[in-house]
Amino acid sequence: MENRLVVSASPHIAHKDSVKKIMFGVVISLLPAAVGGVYFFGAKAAWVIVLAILSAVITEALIEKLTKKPITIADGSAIVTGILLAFNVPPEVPWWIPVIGSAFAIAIGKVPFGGLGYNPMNPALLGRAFLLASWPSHMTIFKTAPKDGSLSGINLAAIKSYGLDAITSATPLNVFKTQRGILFEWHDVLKSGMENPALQAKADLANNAISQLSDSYANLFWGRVGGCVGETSVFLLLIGALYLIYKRYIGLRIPLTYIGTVAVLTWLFAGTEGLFSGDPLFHVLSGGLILGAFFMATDMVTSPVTPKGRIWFGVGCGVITVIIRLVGGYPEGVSYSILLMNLTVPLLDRYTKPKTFGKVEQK
Amino acid sequence: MDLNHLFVITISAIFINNFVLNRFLGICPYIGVSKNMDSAVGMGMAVVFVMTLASMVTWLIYDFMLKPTTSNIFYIIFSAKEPPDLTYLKTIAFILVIASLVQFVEMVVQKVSPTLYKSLGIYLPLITTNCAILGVAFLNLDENFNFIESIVNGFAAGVGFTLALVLMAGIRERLELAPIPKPLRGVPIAFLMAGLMAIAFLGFSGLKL
Amino acid sequence: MKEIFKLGGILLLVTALASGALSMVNKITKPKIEEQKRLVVERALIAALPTADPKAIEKVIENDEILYYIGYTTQEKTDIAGYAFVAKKAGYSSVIETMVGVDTTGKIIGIKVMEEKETPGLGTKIEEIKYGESAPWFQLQFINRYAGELAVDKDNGPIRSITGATISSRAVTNSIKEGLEQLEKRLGGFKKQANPTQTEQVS
Amino acid sequence: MRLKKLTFKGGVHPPEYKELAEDKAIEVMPAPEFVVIPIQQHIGAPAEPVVAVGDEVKIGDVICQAKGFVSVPSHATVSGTVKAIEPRPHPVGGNVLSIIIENDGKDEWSPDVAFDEKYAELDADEMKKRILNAGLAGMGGATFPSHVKLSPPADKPIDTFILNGAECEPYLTADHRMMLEKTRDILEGVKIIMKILNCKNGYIAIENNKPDAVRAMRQAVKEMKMDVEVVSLPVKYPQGAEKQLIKAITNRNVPAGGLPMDVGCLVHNVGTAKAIYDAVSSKKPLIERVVTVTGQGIKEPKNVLVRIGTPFEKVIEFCGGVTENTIKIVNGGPMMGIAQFSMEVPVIKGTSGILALTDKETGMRDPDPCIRCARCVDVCPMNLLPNEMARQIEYNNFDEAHQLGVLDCIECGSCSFICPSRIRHVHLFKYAKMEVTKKLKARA
Amino acid sequence: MSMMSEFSKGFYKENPVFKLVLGLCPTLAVSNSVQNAIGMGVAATFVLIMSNVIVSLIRKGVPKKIRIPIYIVVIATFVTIVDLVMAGFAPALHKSLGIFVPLIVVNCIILGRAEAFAGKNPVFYSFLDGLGMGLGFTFALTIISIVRELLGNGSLWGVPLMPPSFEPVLLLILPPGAFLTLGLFLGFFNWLDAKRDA
Repeated sequence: MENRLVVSASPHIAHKDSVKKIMFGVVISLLPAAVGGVYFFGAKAAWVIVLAILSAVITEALIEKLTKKPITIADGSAIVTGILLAFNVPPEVPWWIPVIGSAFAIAIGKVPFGGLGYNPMNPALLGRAFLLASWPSHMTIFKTAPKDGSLSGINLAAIKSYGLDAITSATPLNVFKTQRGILFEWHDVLKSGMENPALQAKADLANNAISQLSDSYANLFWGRVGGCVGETSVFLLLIGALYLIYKRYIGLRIPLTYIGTVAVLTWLFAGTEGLFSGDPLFHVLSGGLILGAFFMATDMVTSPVTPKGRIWFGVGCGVITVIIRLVGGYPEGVSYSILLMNLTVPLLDRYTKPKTFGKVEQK
Repeated sequence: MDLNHLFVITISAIFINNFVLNRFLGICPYIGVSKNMDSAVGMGMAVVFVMTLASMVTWLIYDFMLKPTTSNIFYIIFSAKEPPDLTYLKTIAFILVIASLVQFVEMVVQKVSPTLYKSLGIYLPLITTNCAILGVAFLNLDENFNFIESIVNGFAAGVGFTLALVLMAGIRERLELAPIPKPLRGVPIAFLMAGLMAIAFLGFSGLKL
Repeated sequence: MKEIFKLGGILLLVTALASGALSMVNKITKPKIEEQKRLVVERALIAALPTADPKAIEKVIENDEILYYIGYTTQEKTDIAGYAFVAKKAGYSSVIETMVGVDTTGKIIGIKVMEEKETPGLGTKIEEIKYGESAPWFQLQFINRYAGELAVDKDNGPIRSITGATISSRAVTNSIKEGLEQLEKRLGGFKKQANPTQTEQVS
Repeated sequence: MRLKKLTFKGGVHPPEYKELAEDKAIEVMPAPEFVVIPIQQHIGAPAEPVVAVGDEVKIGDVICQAKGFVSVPSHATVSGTVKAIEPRPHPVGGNVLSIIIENDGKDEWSPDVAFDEKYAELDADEMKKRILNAGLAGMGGATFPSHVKLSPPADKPIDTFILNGAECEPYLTADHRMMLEKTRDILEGVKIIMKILNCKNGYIAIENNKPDAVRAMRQAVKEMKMDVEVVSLPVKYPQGAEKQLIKAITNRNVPAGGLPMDVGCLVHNVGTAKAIYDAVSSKKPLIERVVTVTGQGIKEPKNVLVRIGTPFEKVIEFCGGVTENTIKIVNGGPMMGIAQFSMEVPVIKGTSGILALTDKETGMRDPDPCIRCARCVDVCPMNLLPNEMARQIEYNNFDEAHQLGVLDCIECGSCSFICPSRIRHVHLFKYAKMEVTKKLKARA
Repeated sequence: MSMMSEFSKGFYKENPVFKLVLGLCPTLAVSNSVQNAIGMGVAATFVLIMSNVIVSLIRKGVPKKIRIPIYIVVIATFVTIVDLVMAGFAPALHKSLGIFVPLIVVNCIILGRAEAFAGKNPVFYSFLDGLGMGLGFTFALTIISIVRELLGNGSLWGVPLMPPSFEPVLLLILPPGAFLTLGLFLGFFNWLDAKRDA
């Protein structure tokens, strides 16, 4: 009897959650969006997801096998990385894109740093940034229009009646960026007093396109727009996010500050008629912001642990996202903003360390 | 002076063409001094200070001593027939100027503020061989910057260096407490991390200001 | 004190020796370097003005600035083969400089990118020569076009931009277009087009 | 009505398992054949044995004398013969010199113990003397000598007394039952304490998962016309920790490294209050206490009045023994209690519970790497960063751990409880505290 | 002291890049093509040999206190010579190496060898040391650039080598690729050493 007694430090009971449960909880939360991706973009989206998961899991197992370390694929984190990577590539990429992306995410972004819990940056986003830098043509061209919708999210009827078909073969933010550029050019021309009928025609079209984009909220919300495999349907992503919040796997500090910052800044600066003329709702609904804010910026390993640090993290992500969207080299900035903020996490943790209880009065 | 233009130079030097992550300048101190946050901050401040000064001084040297213009000092002193083109001496002139500048700064700081010397002093000698300092002098030439632009560029480049260094130091302090595979420990993982940082900084490329 | 002067003297001596040696090297290499610089422009001019006699190209200078070049068909300089100018615009990560040649009607007859430091593998494709071809495909697109046509596909123009490097493509295209418009002003207009083509209006 | 929510930052909601024993009235366990009384059952200097092997003792006879101010005496808890004075296993760890008394079954009391009608008129010093002589030490588990707590320095007057009936540890119901069954004795104790301290504000803090206790207390307070407030607190662990309790009730922050008296507060556990009443009114020393014997491994969970010094084995036997799948015996609650090597260890003054836990309840498994989920940060009632501290300690960086505030940790176990990776924070922190203190001493 | 070992140590045992972790700025910056790498390698080797020889020649006449400035002047002189010659005779290479040609001055390998070796050893040994170190540096640059150019551009020395269906990993010739490749190489050599010692 006595030798069976276990002696260990207190506490002697534990919460029922485990790393594995959390990871598979995240997997479950991503399922609606995954199903949505397959529904909207067809079987090739399913292929991308499956290949990305397989590649992530096999890469991790292979490296651990070769380096004679315990195999950790059962914790589910590689699966999460695989799904998130798949969610961040266009549906029509060649088969080797998700495979190489996942492999890079695991083999360079995660394992060298000590595996789960030690990677300083989000592996899936690193994989995506790697793909984007290496094969930009595959990663920036979207050809597949969603079921019952258009790539730009503009209603098919509006496209016809405004004659927009020439400029709407791109994702919403892409259309926004190029057309906004044209409008600015046109504003300059107007100011200089010169006449340029060709540009005026283009500017009129751009005005139409931007106003139609703003009217495409419903399409953006349900996911009837072009984009990466898992980023388009705000509705399905929110279902997953609610599940995570309900399960307390993620907090609200990062997503809310992130989305809030993007909304405020785009309202301020993203317009074509000066300050406060932007369309925050359009910017919140498009460009994978919801996916980023709820599923990737909240990645536990690569976000701050302190409550204040999380708020700054969210704000920082928002600021960088808007900077990239408005003046950067890419139409959207969610991935890079999160990666960049990942780098600041040790600093945020260090400088937002909460005051120890009772140290409040001491100065 | 166009403030907007100076802003563009600043942002470019800090984020878009970050000295360390994009231009590969100052790699040795970046890897060497990023193990600990306090020394990273100290080194960063020293670099900002010296870079700004070096940009200023090398610009003056180049424009008034080496460049074949009518304001060339030698042209004026020796009243030569034609302004001498001494630009081929720029490498030798710059490195000597920077080396003595660092010595001079070290002496001044030691006299003026012993506390500052304590936090900055040990990094100053290391700076002479920091190619970022000489690099910024050459880049100022390459870009045809005027005096103010050179100073701004020097300062911003230093800030960019410090940013990369401090971020790296924060992460490396954390990597010290991670089960990193043995062959990768130390410098190799620092380079992998630098690579990942550079990937993140690609997000700034193409920024149109 | 004495020692400082002694050491300083030695250092000065060494530096003086080094400078002397360098000035000798410089004497040898200087003409070579200038020759190289001249060659870059010369080669670009030949590419830009294929119909002109390479020895009959004149600079038009105003206030120490080269405005444009005039190329004549023969050394007698009777017939103008065309004009050339350098178009500049900031691309993705550098200022792209392109030598552009047009005939007297304003039609582009040759272009050559002289200076760019764009992203390797992306922006640098403005100079990419595909296997089996003799000229960069991107630049070939400009030949025989007029200023009014110049726009990249993303802006509904006929110039196919480089995948993943729209900014570089656009910089080249717009710099040429702006340069052409400026040249036209300076020349007081081009000759009437011999065979006017309808400018494509996509909108 | 208060508008502000009565709570503190952080904390967890472990499963309570109070239902195992909360309805079981306190049963008196017969005195065992022998008792083992360690000379150290409190924080501070150990007491000094004043009996020799072979001596005859009666219940309540002093068998070891307090040594110094922060120390309390111990008394014989059965009548009989001193059999041995030798080191024996101690529930807080290691072997401690203990006095073993064989019970002669006569249950003879020391003649000093008698009810004093006029106890309420005694002056504070006399009351404190009686409390010291009764060997009282905090019965919530921390076992800090009670008379010391009641003697604040002159420059730190106490204006607020809080009776701690929170009993936030899961499983434990001893205080709950006491409040129901000994309501008046406890309140008499409160009166004594408030008289000693001469303080005006009195609170009785009870978590709202014990509505019957709240009701009973309110009723008694009304009947006894006492000017104290019975506060019902939301259930949250570690509500019963002094600093957190003070924060929740008075919104005062006890400074880090400081004591409740620094903010004019004093907290005593309900068990202590009852014992104070006994000591002052009857000079009755602390010879027995209520222990919750529970856990899924106990066949018949009970609240038992046990003589101090009774081996765990005997108490468990009294409750029907343990089931086959019991893997852990714990002295105290599941969050802060101490796991035992053997069941020979005796009940001491601070033993609020004896738990027999099964493998299922403990949820033990090997730790996973930290995934920085930050739950530990969210729950830490002291606002520390348990994850960072644990990682530093794993790499033996004690200076960094010290800077992060490991000495401020109250070892409440919230972080380890919530951790999905099952990292043993408390274990690491205890270790680091030792190392840091060692280093600080070496430096001094 | 064998001449052979003075020469050969630079390749592996004391390889300036992989073992001493020196001269990293040019290593990262110009290893995006084999042409650049070898150009830089040759330039640095030339400066290394010449400065080693001169420093060794004058080592007895140089006052201790000002030896470092004098070394720097010597090095800067040869760097300028390389710079001018390259600009005159290999303008394309000069352009693509950019400011990293004059920055050879602050390459720690060169000053390091002058201080650690040439200042204390006779001329011929210094020459061998410079040659060995220079070739070691070139060798390191070359193998890094082979990986980067082949995978990142599908070519070697500018000649396309990969099948047309190969889509190059552009990242490798971008700045992050330089860091990652060097990091992996350093790790690889550490692993190799550990394995040999075991």
